[in-house]
Amino acid sequence: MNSTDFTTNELMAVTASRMLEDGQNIVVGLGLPQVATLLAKNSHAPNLNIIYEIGVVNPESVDTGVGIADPRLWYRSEYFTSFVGSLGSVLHRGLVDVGFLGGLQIDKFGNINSTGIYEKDRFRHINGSGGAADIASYSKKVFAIAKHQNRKIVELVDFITTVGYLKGGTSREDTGLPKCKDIRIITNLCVMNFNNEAREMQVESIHPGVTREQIKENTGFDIKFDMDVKITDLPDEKEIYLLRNVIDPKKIYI
Amino acid sequence: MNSTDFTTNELMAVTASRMLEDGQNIVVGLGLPQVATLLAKNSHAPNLNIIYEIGVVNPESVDTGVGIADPRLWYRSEYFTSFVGSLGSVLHRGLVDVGFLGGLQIDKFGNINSTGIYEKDRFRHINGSGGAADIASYSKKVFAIAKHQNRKIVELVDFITTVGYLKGGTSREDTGLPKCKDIRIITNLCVMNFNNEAREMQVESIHPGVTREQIKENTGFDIKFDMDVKITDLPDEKEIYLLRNVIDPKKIYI
Amino acid sequence: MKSKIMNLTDAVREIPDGAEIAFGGFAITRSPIAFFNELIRQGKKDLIVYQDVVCMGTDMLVGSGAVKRLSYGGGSLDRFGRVERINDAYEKGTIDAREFSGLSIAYRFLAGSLGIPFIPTKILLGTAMIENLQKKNDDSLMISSSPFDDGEKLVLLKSLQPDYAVIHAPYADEKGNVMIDGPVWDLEMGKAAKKLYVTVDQIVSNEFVKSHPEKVTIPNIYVHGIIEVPYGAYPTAVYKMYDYDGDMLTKYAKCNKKQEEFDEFLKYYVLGTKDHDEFLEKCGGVKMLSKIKADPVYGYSKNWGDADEQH
Amino acid sequence: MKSKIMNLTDAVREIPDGAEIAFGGFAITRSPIAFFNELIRQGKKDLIVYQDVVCMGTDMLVGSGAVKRLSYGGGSLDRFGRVERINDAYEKGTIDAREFSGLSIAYRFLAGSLGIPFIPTKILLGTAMIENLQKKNDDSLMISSSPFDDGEKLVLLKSLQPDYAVIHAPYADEKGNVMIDGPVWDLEMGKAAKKLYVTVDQIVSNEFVKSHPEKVTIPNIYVHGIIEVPYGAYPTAVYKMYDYDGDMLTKYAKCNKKQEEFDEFLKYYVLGTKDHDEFLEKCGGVKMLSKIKADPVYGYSKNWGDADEQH
Repeated sequence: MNSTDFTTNELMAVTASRMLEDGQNIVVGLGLPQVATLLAKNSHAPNLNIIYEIGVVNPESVDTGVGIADPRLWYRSEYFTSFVGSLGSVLHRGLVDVGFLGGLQIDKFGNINSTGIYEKDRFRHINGSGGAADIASYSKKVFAIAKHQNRKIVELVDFITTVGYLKGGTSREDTGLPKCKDIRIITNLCVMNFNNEAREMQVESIHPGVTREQIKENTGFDIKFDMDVKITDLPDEKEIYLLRNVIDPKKIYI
Repeated sequence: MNSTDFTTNELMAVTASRMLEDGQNIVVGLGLPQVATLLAKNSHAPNLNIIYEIGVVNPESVDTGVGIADPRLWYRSEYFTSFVGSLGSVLHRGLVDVGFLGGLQIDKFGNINSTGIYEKDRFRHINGSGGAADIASYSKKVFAIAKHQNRKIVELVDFITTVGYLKGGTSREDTGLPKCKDIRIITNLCVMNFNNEAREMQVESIHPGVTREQIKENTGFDIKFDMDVKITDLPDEKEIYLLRNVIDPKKIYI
Repeated sequence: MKSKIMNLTDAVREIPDGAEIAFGGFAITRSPIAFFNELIRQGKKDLIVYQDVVCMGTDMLVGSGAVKRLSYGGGSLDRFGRVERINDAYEKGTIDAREFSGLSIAYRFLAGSLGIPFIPTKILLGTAMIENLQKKNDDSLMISSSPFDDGEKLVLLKSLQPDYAVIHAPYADEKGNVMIDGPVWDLEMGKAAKKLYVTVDQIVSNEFVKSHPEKVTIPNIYVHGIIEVPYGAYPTAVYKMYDYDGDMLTKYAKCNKKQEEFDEFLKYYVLGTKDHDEFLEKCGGVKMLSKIKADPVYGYSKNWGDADEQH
Repeated sequence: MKSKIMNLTDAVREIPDGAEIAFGGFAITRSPIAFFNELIRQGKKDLIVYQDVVCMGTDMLVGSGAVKRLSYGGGSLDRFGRVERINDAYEKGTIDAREFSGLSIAYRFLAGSLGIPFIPTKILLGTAMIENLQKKNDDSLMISSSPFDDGEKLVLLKSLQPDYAVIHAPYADEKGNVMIDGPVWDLEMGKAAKKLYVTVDQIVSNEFVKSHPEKVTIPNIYVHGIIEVPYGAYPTAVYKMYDYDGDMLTKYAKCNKKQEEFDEFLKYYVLGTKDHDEFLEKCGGVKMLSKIKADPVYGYSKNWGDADEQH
């Protein structure tokens, strides 16, 4: 399969999907994160436990919903509970392996803003945390999918809604927060991690056909590249088939 | 109705029953407390909420059980929950009006022992607390039914399983415990309360035909009598009918 | 049997101006719209509002000018749009908006429901929310260290037992035993409130409750009033009863962007109707109700295709 | 689909001597007897046991000499008798018995299930239990004062996440979604445990779970192993499945008064059987099973009259 056979969104979904391991407990939001999680569940990780913060576990939706408050997303669930049941007794209990988030802005140290943006001396409020702040604090790993634009991948977010590595180094642990093993950002250009001592964003793999210059131009600060930066693996035919025919046949997110 | 028309157990059940007010939330154990509660619910207090600590709310049993772990006591319940749901979110939440208990020994200050007894230098362990200690700490009122014997109504219990007024006066509040408005002990001889400044047991009403001397003889310390001690009101015909025909037709407890 | 059934007007009259009140609902689901509308009709003022994730009704309430302070964990109208009346009031400072995370509000309600004074946690540490709360001297949390493990930093979230709370549920009996299908995110809030009002689509018999105790999510012990309002959450969804009305939500999400257009919406749909039945009539009446009827297997409407085709 | 199904022998082999283990069950209901019997057969030693209200199985385990320390909230065999093997070991000091109240143990499990370090309360204050625990330097609680309200005295109950836990349930699917009818007193314990084993009377399909999600009390997230043991709680009751066997409980409550007679009971019924099926055969086999079958309406057996007629 060559690079013309899939879209960038498909590549992002496949790349994120492959980061999930079978049997993990995932708290996931709507959109590409959900598409990636469902792809994993339908391919290499059939025993993922998918949890929505609203109190829904392991649904098998057949219709696309507008958000986790949409009953379309609750069809054929195995368990219903409360915020305390999902974010408390699962997440805060330490049982979430991966928190899968979106966000308005992500900064150099993996902090995410989903609250609002400064526009000409005015703070424009968008959504706020919901469970995102809690998920970023207590998940063992945090993955996020974002558009790679220099106003979205920034030096410092306008508002720390959900914590990454704060100011880098050991600052997260110093603040008293639980450790986070791994933060990965999957964009339309590359995959980034924070696996260095400074806990500073670095490119770990570049999507096929993308140049380092493109990444630099679209990042709001001077982005680092991992020593052995790779080319992102290509999707295989089965994954593309599943995305197009099973996971998102109506192309809502892909 | 005159005193030969009812048994002492029936009088105790009726007396206790009349202390319950409609709409109250009651945590209740097996035996005469349960009989009294059911009598109240079937007569003047149809809206009592009856709660068993095991996690059962408002059952309507038709067969007699051996304890609150007996499914016979759960028939036609309105709600099932956990220990945390009953003793936590109802009792500890402050929603229990009356905790209705039994016990091996009750002392001068209303402390109850349901754990064990000293017998010739040996502590004989019987049952322990279960939820009783919690119920006595957080119920607004505590009622107990007991046999009036001088080894059961004592100066000082062998073991404080459930707190009454501790050492009397303000000692309960001083210990940091929530206040308890009222403790009433219903025995086969009389009804006792602690409604004086010393929070010391005093007889409030004497059952018909019982003498002060009988009470004194059967109490393990020098029991006080309320200034205006009364004769316990007689059961009425309807109550006796209900006890014999509806509440305990097989005379298990009565 | 003592009935806890009230009518909506009387129930809302019990809420004084300046009351502390919590709401259930989440974005476009189980938002107690009928209660919100009546609060707006009765012109309540200076309300102190608590909600985990806000919903359409909260946005309308804030837009109507009834709210003085809002403690919340964020929220939206899902893909229909944003809670722009709340966002606008936040930005302009016309309400005292205090943002938490979802779990921090939920844990405060949990503490309230358990009668414990506070819950120790590590959530909120490092966030801008906790900074802002501290700037406002919000008394609902305290940074402390664990008495068990030396030096471990903790956030102590103070118990919250709101004076009033409102949730919407599909069913309850007249005693106040409440049944909710699907997720029950607002459960601990309901148990924490001092006076809990539940609007329900339908009153069922106590016999039904006793036949299905596993469906009772909030027993009558916690309930102050049951208010029967058919389609009381419309235009938001009630799982297994009716779907959200995408057309109406789209309309709302357009008009809530500007105060003037929002005011027109409110004037026509809320202030211009005397009760929820009239509101439903203006929103499309019988035909609309048929459109949103939930499929008994799926729990939402299968009549009108996927969400993407709706708007 | 990954299966969590294990066989009983293998599951019990995973519990090492000296393990910290919590049990569900309450007196004569849902006591995981098959698991207890197998622990006894395998000759476990020095177990550190936690249970809210103890049950028949715990009494047998203590009587067999497997327990070193027992932290519990009391218990009995209801009107059948007392947990005399536990009482005897308490009195003689052959186990380190640490008594709590029902809620204090439940709150410790709740804290464990929520991942919070402790729960602040006022329970246990003034009791002989807290005095005795302090004498033993038990580290599960601390008397402190509230940082919010000056001077208010609090008992901080430390979180408990036992390494192993066992409960009995009527149903689970192979993924580990557990269904329990009636009260679920042991719910928070199950969610707090690091490795939760659930013995079930019957494995059901995942399809059944998805058709009745409201019946799932413990989702698979918390479950380490599912062990199918028909009548695994016998002679204690499982609501809506089978009743307790009053004859057998009466027999047990007679023999548990003296160690010698208890040892005979154990030798014949437990050590003298290789598995739960053999145990059931010795206890009366098919005829007994028919006797205890639960009536589908009442949830217990209507065959053999009221409790008072049984013993």
